[in-house]
Amino acid sequence: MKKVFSSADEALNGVLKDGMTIAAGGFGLCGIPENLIAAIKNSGVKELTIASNNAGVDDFGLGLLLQDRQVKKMISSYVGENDLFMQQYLAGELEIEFNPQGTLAERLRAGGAGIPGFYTATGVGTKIAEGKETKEFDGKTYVLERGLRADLAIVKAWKGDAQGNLTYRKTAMNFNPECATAGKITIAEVEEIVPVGSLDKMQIHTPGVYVQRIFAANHEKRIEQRTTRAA
Amino acid sequence: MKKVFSSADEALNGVLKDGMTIAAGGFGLCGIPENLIAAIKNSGVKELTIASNNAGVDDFGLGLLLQDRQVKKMISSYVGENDLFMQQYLAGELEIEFNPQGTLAERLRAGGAGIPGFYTATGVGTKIAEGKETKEFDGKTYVLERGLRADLAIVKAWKGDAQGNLTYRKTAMNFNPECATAGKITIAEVEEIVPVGSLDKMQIHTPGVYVQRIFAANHEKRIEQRTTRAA
Amino acid sequence: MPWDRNDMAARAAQELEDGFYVNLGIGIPTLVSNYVPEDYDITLQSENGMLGMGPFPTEEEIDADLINAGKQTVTELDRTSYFSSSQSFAMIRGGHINLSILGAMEVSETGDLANWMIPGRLVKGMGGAMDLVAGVQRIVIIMDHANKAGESKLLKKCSLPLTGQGVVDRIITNLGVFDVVEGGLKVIELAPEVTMEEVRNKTEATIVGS
Amino acid sequence: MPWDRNDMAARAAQELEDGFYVNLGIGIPTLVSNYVPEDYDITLQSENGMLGMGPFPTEEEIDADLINAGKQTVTELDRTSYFSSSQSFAMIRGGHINLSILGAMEVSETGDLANWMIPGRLVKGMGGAMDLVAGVQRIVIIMDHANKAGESKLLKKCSLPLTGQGVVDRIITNLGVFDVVEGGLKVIELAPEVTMEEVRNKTEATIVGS
Repeated sequence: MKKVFSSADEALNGVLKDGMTIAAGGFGLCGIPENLIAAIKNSGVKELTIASNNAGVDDFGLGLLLQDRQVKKMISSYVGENDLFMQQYLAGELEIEFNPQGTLAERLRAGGAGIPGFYTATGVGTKIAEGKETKEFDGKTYVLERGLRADLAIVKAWKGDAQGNLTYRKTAMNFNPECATAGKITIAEVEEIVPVGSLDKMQIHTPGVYVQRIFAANHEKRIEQRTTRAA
Repeated sequence: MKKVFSSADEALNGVLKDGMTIAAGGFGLCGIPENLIAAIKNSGVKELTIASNNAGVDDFGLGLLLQDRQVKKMISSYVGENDLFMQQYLAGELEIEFNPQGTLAERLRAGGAGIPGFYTATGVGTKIAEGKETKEFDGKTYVLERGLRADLAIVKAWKGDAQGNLTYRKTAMNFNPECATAGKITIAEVEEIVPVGSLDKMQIHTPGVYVQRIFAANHEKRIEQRTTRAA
Repeated sequence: MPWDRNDMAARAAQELEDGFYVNLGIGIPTLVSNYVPEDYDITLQSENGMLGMGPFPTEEEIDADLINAGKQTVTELDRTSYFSSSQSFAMIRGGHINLSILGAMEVSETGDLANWMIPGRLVKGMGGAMDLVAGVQRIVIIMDHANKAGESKLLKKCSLPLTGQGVVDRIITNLGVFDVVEGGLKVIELAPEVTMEEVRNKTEATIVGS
Repeated sequence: MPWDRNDMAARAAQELEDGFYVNLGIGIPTLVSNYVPEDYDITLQSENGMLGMGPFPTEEEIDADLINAGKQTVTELDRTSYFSSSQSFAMIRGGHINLSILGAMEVSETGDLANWMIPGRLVKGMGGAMDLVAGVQRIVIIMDHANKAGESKLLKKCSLPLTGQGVVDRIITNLGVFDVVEGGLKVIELAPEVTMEEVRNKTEATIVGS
């Protein structure tokens, strides 16, 4: 059961299908699977539904998939950094399902954990709860949200091993562990593949059972808001 | 906001009340908050409801609280190692609510995460689902289980710092992180209190926000099933 | 003399208590961190997965893997811990964060909040705002008392789509501090030289009590 | 000649596929790990929070912080990862474990399983069994064909309280291998010298097919 692949293209071989649902890790441009996104763009696959907190920027991250109109629908909490997204959305060419950020994270976690539905107070009394079931617990109203699984999850980790064990770095972790659990197939790109046994066993944020394919690649790691203080 | 206390007795000062609900970490005798349990025994507090995967053995762990009949009810998945438990249960002196192990873990996690209810396939069609709501998702039946919070959570970690950050060791982690999130007050006992900043920031399994009080103590770490192979 | 942005942020800092875990929204709320009393031990949560957020980095400290929820580069502290998004929102939704200070477009006299969407205009999304207002123990809003057209942003009923229903505890505007109470908004404090009459004139929401 | 415990465990090992993640129950299922083909990469999950369980420790290796779900001391491997109980059962409930091999008191012809409780006797609890049978991709049962009184444990309907409803895929007994199919149990394989007639005589459940 060889999990290690040599490139994004090789790792995606036989996996992509028009109309599939993809869960993508990352927050803004931080911790995004940038090599997999680029390879998905080059593959020409279409009609994608993508669950990702954000939609990248016009020329980087998931924004790349908008250039050739490969995305049918986004499930996101915030897409404000992407002009192309707005144009396509306002032109009716792109569907958006807004999920509160915590609800999106929990939906992916629940999907991966075999939980088809859970109740949250988030969004009760707002547009987000319209058309959804609500229920009272101890006198307070909660809305039923569904677990979310994806045909494919693409995630970016710091280091990984041949067993698929992954460890993340700082806030580049974000949605990646949740996406990894929600994919029927999960592909991880890492900065470095290390020998099995060299990751700290108490710090394997994503155990290998969740990862079917893994490859190492370079990462540009573009910064969206470079803010500094005087030295 | 001083979180560091000198002993179990000091850390429990002002916290215990008859009739309260306590969530206790540990699996069997592994990773149990043994000093807090001993201090709770000595306090004489009564009518406790305790959520814990197991009930200890007769003379160690939560079994100690049965000796003086301090426990009214256990919420557990397996209590087979405790004769005293069985005697009190069969005599009608002790109530038991069995939860499947994964359901118990998820109930504590959900309680701590502000999720009052979730659906699981675990236990559907069994006694466990009797009297509980069920719901179909995509043609399959699931049972509604409730999030669980506790007045007090007692957990055992390997190392902790003055901010309440905790890190666990091997399978002594088990239910401890979930219990830590489910407590309205959470008290952690650790083997060592280390300087703030010395724990690996990617390996803080329980962030300090969940821990109100912490102390260091010695741990007997009794082994339940000592099994070995020839060297 | 009404408060300016910094005055409002300084006033909001009075909402802090020693030991608090706090989530600050984008904009004026970010300024609150400049006014934390020195002897207070305050921990900032960033909902993208960080507890214990430090100041902006120097040019040399910039790390692409270390940003806040506004996607700005930040730094870590000794106390910092990192975790995934579902764990971050478990913390928020579960009521473990003491206080969140956020901006707003509109607040109603029953504590409804609108701060994520203007129909007909570009919709960017709610991000983590709906989870914060539903889960955090106490919600304090900082905003101008009136919009650019001079209309009250403290309303009987919000006209914009809600972020949360009955979620706001306190509002700090350039004119004063207001609590959501039974029957409407109660004036807690007025900015210097601001009168009750001025507040009544400039507020659509019901002002209750003295 | 019916199979003994080790024969049954060896037969159950044929259910493994290279790369499988497996959870083995207490008792005979534990023996299956002795029969894993050498060229197979199999990872054992222990539901108390460990993926990649190693063999029992030597006396020197014993670590009180390292036990399996049967509370026995075990060892770790290079591949091992540790995690909390909710994460462990997320893995199980979410269908990420390929196979679980468990013992049973009774199995019905519709795949119902009873293995946790005998009313009127001491009740120990179901532990993780209900989660395993509800969540793991494939459930294989190893048990004696008959109980100590000589009565079939493969029943039309379980008499004991269920662990799961319609959850069993395959049953390995001392007499053979049986699949739960439409209409009843199908004989997949017989132990040496065991005949279909013997199976029919010793089985209360409906035997379908040849």
